[in-house]
Amino acid sequence: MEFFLQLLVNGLSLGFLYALSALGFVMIFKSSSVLNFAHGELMAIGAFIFLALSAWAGLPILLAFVFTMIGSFTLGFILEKFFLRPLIGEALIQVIMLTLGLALMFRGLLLFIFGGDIHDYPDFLPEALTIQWGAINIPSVYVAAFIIGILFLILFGLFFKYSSQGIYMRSVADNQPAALSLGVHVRRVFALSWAIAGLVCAISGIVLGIINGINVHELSSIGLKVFPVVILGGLDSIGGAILGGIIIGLLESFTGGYISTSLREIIPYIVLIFILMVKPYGLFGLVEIERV
Amino acid sequence: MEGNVRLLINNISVVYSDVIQVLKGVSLTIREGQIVSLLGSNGAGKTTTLKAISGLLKPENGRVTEGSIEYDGKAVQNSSPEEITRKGIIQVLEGRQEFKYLTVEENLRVGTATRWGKPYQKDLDLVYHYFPALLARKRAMAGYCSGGELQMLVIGRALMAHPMLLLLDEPSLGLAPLLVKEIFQIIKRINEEQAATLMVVEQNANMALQIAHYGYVMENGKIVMENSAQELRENPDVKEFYLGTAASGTLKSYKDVKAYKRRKRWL
Amino acid sequence: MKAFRGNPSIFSSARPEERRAGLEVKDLTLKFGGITALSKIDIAVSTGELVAVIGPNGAGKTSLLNCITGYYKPQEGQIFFNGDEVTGLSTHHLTRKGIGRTYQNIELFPGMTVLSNMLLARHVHCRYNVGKAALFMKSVQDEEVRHRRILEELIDFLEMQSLRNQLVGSLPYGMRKRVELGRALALEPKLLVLDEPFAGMTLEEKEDMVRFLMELNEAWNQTMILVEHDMSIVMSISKRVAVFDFGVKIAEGSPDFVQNHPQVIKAYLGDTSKIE
Amino acid sequence: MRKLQFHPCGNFNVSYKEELAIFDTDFGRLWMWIGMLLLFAVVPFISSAYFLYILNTIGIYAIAAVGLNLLIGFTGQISLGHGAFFGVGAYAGAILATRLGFPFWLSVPLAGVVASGVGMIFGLPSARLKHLYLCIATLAGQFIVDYVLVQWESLTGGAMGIVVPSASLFGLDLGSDRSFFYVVFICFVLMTWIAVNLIRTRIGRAFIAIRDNDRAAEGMGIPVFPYKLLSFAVSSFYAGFAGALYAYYMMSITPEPFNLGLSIEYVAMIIIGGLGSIPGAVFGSVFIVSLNEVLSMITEYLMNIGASTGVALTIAPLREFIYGLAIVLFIIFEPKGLAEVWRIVRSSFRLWPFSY
Repeated sequence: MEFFLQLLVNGLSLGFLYALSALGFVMIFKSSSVLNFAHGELMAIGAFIFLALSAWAGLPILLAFVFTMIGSFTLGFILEKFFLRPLIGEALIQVIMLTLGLALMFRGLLLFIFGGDIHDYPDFLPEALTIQWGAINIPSVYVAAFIIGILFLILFGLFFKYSSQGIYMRSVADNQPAALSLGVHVRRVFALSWAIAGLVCAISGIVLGIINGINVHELSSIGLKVFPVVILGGLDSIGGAILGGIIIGLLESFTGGYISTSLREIIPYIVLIFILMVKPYGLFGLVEIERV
Repeated sequence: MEGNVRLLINNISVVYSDVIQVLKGVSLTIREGQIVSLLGSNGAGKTTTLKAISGLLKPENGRVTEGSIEYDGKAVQNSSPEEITRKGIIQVLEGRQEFKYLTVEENLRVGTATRWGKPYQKDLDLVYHYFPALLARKRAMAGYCSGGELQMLVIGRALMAHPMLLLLDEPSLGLAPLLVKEIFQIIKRINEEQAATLMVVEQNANMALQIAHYGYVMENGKIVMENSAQELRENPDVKEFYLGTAASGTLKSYKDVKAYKRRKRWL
Repeated sequence: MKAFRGNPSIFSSARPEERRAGLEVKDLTLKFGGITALSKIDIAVSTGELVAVIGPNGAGKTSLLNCITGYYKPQEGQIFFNGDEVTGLSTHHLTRKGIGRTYQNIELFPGMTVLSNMLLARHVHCRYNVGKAALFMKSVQDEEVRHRRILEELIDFLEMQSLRNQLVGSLPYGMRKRVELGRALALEPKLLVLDEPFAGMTLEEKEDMVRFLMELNEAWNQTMILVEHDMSIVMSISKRVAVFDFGVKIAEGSPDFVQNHPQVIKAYLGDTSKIE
Repeated sequence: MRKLQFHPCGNFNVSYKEELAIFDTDFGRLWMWIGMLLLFAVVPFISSAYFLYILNTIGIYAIAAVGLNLLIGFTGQISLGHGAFFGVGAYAGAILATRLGFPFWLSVPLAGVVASGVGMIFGLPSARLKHLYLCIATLAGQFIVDYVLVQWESLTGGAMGIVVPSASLFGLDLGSDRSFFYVVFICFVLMTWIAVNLIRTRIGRAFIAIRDNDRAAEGMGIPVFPYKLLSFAVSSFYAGFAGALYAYYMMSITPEPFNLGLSIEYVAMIIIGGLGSIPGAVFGSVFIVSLNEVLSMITEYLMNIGASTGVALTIAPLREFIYGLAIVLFIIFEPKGLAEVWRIVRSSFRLWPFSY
């Protein structure tokens, strides 16, 4: 029973981490319908900037964090302007391939600069966040991930549902020419969504880095884990991303605990295929409206 | 009722992808408070003219190569759609380009993009006042609305932008006769009550010339005829080719047409 | 080259029993998204008829066509075609059975030439299999040539000779509608389903289209079902008109009968064409 | 004898049959025969063993890339699992050869059939999935196949892999690079010809119709799902066939090369080459294989000179960076791929010196 509970807690916290890293992904998809394969690398870049600023340059944690946010926001912005924008209107597969190419570039660059070793952040999270409940122990960083995750969920949910900018963003993803004709600043919407996504990626990269240590390979493979998570929830649903994250986290945790550790890595994909066969647009994805 | 000149198109040529010339020297004038209608066959360049005004040529790789478009005395040709829409020129695209996955009300809110941050509740009320059908469906996903509702939606959406000059591309396409009439009545009311200037591209010349003050006829990328709507309605050529009424004034029957042409084919 | 004499052999050579097209729709009910799009619709089309369906937007006309062509699956009711029940069959099955259609929003393949678009419609009449196609055997070549010849007749019939190798995406709207008709005809349909074939056309284009449809109907006994808003066309070419409103058939009969039906005038036609 | 036609100055086809030809001029056909002659009679004898090795790799990759272009470029079904199907073919070929002792000429096509079966299984989601969702489902397929190749040790030998006997055809040993060159390129020419045939008949037309507008395709009487499956089957047959050739050529296989990276390489090939173009797939594989070789040559060189200074390890990732950069630049500056570049070059040659 205790084993079960520990697996449950582990799965839930892992799920929240996945969900957190999926948010930036959904952000980009919702406003520009781009599937970003460089997601893991963006997370890694954020994590490494923070590492460089906090551990190596010795800046105070808060200042390092702020600079990391500014840096990743700018990076997202630049990415959109120089790489994604020329591709507006091109076929889906080309955009996918472009982000794959970007992923390779970033990975190569990160490995070149930081090497393939695992790095660690200095300890900075307050111990008070740790939850001790009977035999179950939830480390502070998971609690922090949980809080950040919930915060983003509410923030983004409200943003897309009620704020004008959120509605403009959705309108661009829906029908670009019409959005243009009404004066929506399409280019600005794209740039903004990539910039915000870069920022969210950096945050999730840092959180993951605190837990597992910072390693290029590790983070970019978690970037791929984002796909079952978001597809399960439905590509354009923020709530879906959270739920998908939790489902995948629990699945991994229980498969790892009860069946085998090697199956653990692959189980999200198997479940993904079965769920898609039943619900082709994920659990919460918008069903495509087709008219003939 | 000669108002100020709102928009002056001066001898423009439009070329797509640097190769295909669609407009060959088009000039027209839109005066404040008028409804101007633009008639012409398919492929004559009516939609291109509208897009040249609204700046939407750019995303389609088109360009105004010669001539000028002056709006309130300032040249606006080849400006980006963002700039032009912020000057108050809003185009309603052909074929009801709704945002399928947004609700009716969210669709309308996209119309506030040119004046982001300003209150919009009054405008919503105004749109619902003109189109009560939309009020009933305001939470429905636009993709599930009927053709008539969508046409109202896209016109309403444009109204949300406080347009100074509203460009309508084929507002009656694929609508039932009763609805066509309703849409045109509302267009007329918008013109009268909101003092908006409108330009209407229409296939349904009969309706368009009834509400318009002035009309242009386009063929092959050129303006071939222009006059007040009244005069155009009386013009024998317009009658023959656009209104479908014979010289006697009665509606032509398609039966005669087909018999004549078929005989021609067999001989 | 032999000049075309207005006689497409695919239609004239077909024996009358091959062109039989009896459609019967019984008690058809279709619901989606909590809305009843069609309720208890009965309609029948017999061979050689040209039936028009009219009604306000959202009345369920296109939904009916979509049920007949298999895009929507009705919840209740049955559809019979030539005596066989075809309710709920998928679209490609129905196409094979001889129901061809055009679409309201033109569903052509814009990146292909006019010819390729029409060649595509010959798919149902191609008999060779994957293996033969992979080796491009003599029989495959002969068949391809045969289809090409048939299309040439259709192109002549629709007076599109000059457009043959043009990309559909570059054609003006009215021409695309004509290409779409050509593509539907290339299916050699027994029943031709037309969804607003005249929408957005100029007077002249409409006249041409009327001519083609009348010739098909009168000279080759083509069975057609037509949804259209242009009343002057509907009234002058159709033999029978069915009027829909809110998913219900409110009237059916000859054009004259329908035109003067009070309910139809109220729901659809309006009293005059003037704006007050 | 009729006059040979060199420059197409318009459409002068006299019979409908001429429209079915692959090359529209006699000039084109002539070039094709000259090219074939060069390929089979000259190239193998003037190339070094290393160059032949590169050519063979290109040939094998090109077969699989042509298959992938049928699926992505023509049918519009995005797949990120082509590398896995290639791997399935390699393993199927190896297992058939070692366990069942099948001869080379039989095990290669059979490996294609096995891969095609696996491909169809992972094509099943295409019944309901479209675009991005399908793309991810094939990504899942890639990971699952990877997992099976490593974990099913009794069949695949796990991480140790399988040693494949040297290929022989009717008593002829095909172990040398030169003799294998003939095998690879005869297969390549045949497979490409079959692909072209599929494209110019109703099968290819149906594929393209599904890519461009599946609802209208349905209305043309094309059963969409069976055709999607067919496309998956054909494309993974190509992958499996190529994979088996690869297994025979490499003499031993492990699961490692058949990872996501390989799938990405295949997609890169057809995008850089040109989507929806058979020659494009070939250009793409030439480009990617050459790029790979050049990059590993450079890194090797740099590592050798840098071995003493300790920069060796840090140089290797740069290869990945340049590889990614090449893909990105290509997509941004020539999204239609090398096939389009080739078309422009050719037409400017044809019109030279009077290009207007």
